[in-house]
Amino acid sequence: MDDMYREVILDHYKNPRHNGELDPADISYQDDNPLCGDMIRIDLRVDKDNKIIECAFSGHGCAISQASASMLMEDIKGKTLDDIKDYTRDDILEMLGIELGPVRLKCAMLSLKVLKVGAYGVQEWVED
Amino acid sequence: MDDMYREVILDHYKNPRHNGELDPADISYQDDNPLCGDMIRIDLRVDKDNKIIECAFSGHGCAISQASASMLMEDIKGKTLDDIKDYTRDDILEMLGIELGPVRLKCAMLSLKVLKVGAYGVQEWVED
Amino acid sequence: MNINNGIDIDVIKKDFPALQREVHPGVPLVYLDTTATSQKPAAVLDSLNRYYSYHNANVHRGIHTLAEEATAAYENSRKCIASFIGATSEKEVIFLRNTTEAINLVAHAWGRSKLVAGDRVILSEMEHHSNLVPWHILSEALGVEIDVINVDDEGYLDMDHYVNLLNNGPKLVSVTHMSNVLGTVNPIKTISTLAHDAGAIVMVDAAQSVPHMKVDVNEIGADFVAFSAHKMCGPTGIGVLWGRRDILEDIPPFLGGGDMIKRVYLRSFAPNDLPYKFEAGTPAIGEAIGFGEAVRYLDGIGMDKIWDHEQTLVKYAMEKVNQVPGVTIYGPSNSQYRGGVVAFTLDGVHPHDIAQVLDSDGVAVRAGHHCAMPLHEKYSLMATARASFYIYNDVDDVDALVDSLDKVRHMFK
Amino acid sequence: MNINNGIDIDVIKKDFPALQREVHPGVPLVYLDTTATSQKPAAVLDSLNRYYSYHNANVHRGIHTLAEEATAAYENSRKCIASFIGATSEKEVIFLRNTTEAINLVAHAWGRSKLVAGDRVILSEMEHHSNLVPWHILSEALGVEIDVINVDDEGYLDMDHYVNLLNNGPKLVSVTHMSNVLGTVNPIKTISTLAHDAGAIVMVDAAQSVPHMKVDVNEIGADFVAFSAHKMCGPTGIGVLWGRRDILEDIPPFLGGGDMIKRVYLRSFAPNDLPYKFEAGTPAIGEAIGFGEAVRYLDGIGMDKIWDHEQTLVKYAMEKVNQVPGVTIYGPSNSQYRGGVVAFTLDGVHPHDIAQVLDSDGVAVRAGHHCAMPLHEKYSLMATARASFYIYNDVDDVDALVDSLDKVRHMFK
Ligand SMILES: Cc1ncc(COP(=O)(O)O)c(C=O)c1O
Ligand SMILES: Cc1ncc(COP(=O)(O)O)c(C=O)c1O
Repeated sequence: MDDMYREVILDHYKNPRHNGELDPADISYQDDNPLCGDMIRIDLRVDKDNKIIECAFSGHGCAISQASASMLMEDIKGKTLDDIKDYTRDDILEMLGIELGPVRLKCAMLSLKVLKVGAYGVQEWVED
Repeated sequence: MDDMYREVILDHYKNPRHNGELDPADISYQDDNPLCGDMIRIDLRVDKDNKIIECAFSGHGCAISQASASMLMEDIKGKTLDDIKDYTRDDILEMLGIELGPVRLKCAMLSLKVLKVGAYGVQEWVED
Repeated sequence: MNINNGIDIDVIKKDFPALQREVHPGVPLVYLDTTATSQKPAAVLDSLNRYYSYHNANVHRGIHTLAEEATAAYENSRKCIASFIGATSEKEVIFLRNTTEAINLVAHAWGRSKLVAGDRVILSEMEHHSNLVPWHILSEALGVEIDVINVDDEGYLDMDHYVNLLNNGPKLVSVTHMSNVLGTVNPIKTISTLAHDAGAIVMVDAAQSVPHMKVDVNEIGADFVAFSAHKMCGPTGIGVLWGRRDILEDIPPFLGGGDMIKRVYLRSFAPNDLPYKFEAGTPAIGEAIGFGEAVRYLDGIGMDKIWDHEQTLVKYAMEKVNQVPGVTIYGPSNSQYRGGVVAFTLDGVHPHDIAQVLDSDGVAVRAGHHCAMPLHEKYSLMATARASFYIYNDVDDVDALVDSLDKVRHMFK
Repeated sequence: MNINNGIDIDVIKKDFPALQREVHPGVPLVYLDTTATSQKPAAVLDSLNRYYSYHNANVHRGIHTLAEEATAAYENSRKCIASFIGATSEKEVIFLRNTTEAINLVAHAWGRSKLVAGDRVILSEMEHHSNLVPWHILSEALGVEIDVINVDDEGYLDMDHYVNLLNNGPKLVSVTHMSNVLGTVNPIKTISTLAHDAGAIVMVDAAQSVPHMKVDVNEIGADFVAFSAHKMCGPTGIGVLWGRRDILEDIPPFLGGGDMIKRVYLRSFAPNDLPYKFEAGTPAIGEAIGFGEAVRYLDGIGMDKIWDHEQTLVKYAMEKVNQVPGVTIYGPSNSQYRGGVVAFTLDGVHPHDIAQVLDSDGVAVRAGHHCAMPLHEKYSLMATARASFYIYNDVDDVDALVDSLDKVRHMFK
């Protein structure tokens, strides 16, 4: 349990970074996990080189889904859309610093899924 | 095995009594067991008091079904149709002198079923 | 000693191998997820093992000794279950995979042969997806209309609404005997009587009632009743549809194949008699035999005692859980009208997080929509956490739940 | 030592508890009825027992430890079976009760959404009822026409007739990979190629092939493949439909309920992704896990070795049984084209009587139409006796069969 809800996860959950919506945004996408109702929306602003200059997430759900979105936002700011292609499941798990069972994995991956589908369309997203 | 195929059963199978058809007959009925293809037809001639004065069976199938038909014919000759109402599963098993599993029981009971349905219609026959 | 309503829970707990295990090193299992599936007593596992080890054969068509033994055990199990639910004949007991398949069978075999576009079917807002989706599929295929009985804020069916809906002349009323979320026990006998008076037939989703209380299919006045072995100490892969004989005889078969036929030609077939007409292919023989053993186990304890025991537990649980600040419990507050299920939320904590932290203390509860999305939507909820009880639970288990809930609350404060 | 094609049969026999039992006092079991259902190795029974004792929980929706363990084991079993049959993805592997349900699913979900009156479906004269009746039901419901490939006197499909029937522009060809009566192994790859060239899709009833030989679903070119665990060392109540992903994605769900949905509203629903879209309600979790273990057991021996072993046995059996005066064996005389099945008759003795006397010697064979009435009718037979072989049989078993057959012959002379 101490593993599962490390201070840093609870901190991101209670004090989410880059939380909110961007208007206007260059890229906006949202999706949910029908199993538990977790919902994540991500808004991005990019410059002419496709560098992410601003990003924000909104939505609701469990600590894992919200904290991983918050951490992901911190991580991608300043990266390019191309860099996002390289993000994998393991990157998210490394940020969270925990191991997850199959149900919670879906919570953790929701924000990455929204990000990738938003940036590249459905083809880019391979569930596992 | 020696139990199952007592001499008397094999004898009735190899030398069936009252085997054949009656023409004309007062009552004729036939049925089969789709599971194994056993088929029995029974013809009866009755007098004005409904006494069975002649009876015959025909058909094909396993030793149990044919022997029990043959034994049944021997037994009912001279009885009345009313007497037939009283015949039960146990009567047949007693004639055969063996115990039977559920599949073979159907073989053994086919002739009684044909006899009862022929004499009284389907209502009279209760499978178990 | 741990005796409650005449059941010695310490003795019962020993019957269940799973309850002897630790979930994490030093952390024993507190299993509060019976509504999803129950644990299995050793007696049932032994019967499975005995069957597969020594009597395994295909049923119905075999003459050799193993085939006769397997057939006798399989059919004996059917008789045992028939008597457990008060069926008039074991021919009315059809072995299927689970409650879901049973309801689908009725929707297909009865629905497609008896209903036409515009005919109405009544369901309720508290139904499990298993008693919604088969009717959605039927509705799409045939143009059948679906009416839905409202559930009120306390989790009861709105009976006035039901009576109103009956005025539309429905052909079928299909409702759950007990909600797997709210725990509500519906007045199924009244529902049946009213439905019959209105000319409808009645299907009862008994997945949550048959495991926990004495259900007599004739007494409740149902025409079809469905339940699953895995929720009542039995194996997975086996469930029952009970149906009234005259109705079952009147409808066409559903799945086609071995065993459900009397005769097969190249382009046609003649169906078999009941119950085989609805059992196509090699059935779940071992699992049906295990189901019979499960029913014997429950009967040995006594369904009335089991119900009383759960009543005591759920009353205690509702009191204790309610004392946790920020908790909301859903469903009837009067435990007399609810089974051993407590679904709740905790302010500021997602049910998934509750379940996760509870698991670290060995307390197994479910979190999610519990296959009842429309009901959750009605209460504007995405998910709830749910603790549920059975013969092998006691007040210590409830206390463990509440202690762990307190921990959750502090973590997320 | 009892080594055949690299398999030590004495060692294998010890893996199967049923083979240690006596049928009558002093009379050991000689099990020659695998075609109906196989015996189960201890490894499979242990996996069932382990699951039910320590990891039992409902799958997919649970967060607690047991639910995660159960889900992982269930999904792992799916992967294991996918790789066993060479499936491109485990999403193409759908857990159902048995071969029969799998064929019915295709007839319902694919058939009712893709076929209209007048469309043609090709079957064969040697099909099991499971691959006839679902199409009869479909044909009655939709007006679909059924064509039937002739079987010749030696038990082979008449391929010229097949090619002729393809000229009618069928939408589907559904045939058995191996006959459960004749033992004929059909040229399934050629059948598939010809069907695809004619624009039809191909369903293969692999109930008798997957247990006995290496089957690669892509290599044989099928679109749907069905098989049952209970015929290949696994439990009852579990089987598989494999389907090509694009086709599975293109057709509507079959049964409705929990797990097969993504979202449910009061009057509609959105189906889940593959494979869950076709798995409604609580699946046969324990049995699926046991199936995975069975596949691991068979894989450990090696499917090619199993096939070679059965080839040796069936060749020996045909020679020896043929020497019994009055015996007629059905099916290909060239054992290269037949699996380990020998169906036969004995002049003047009904197959039921044969099976009964054999049972008194502990020899378990089947007697009847083996769920293939049309095939028996074709050969003007009411029934046959059938001996069938698996990894745990050896030449001693064949000798026991032949000795007992001699006894039958003398009894009925
Ligand atoms: C060729 C064939 N197809 C289908 C089946 C049906 O299998 P199940 O009864 O497991 O559905 C069998 C087994 O009896 C078979 O031998
Ligand atoms: C009320 C109710 N109905 C139906 C079901 C479905 O049961 P199964 O998944 O065994 O088909 C359940 C169990 O999840 C339930 O609680």
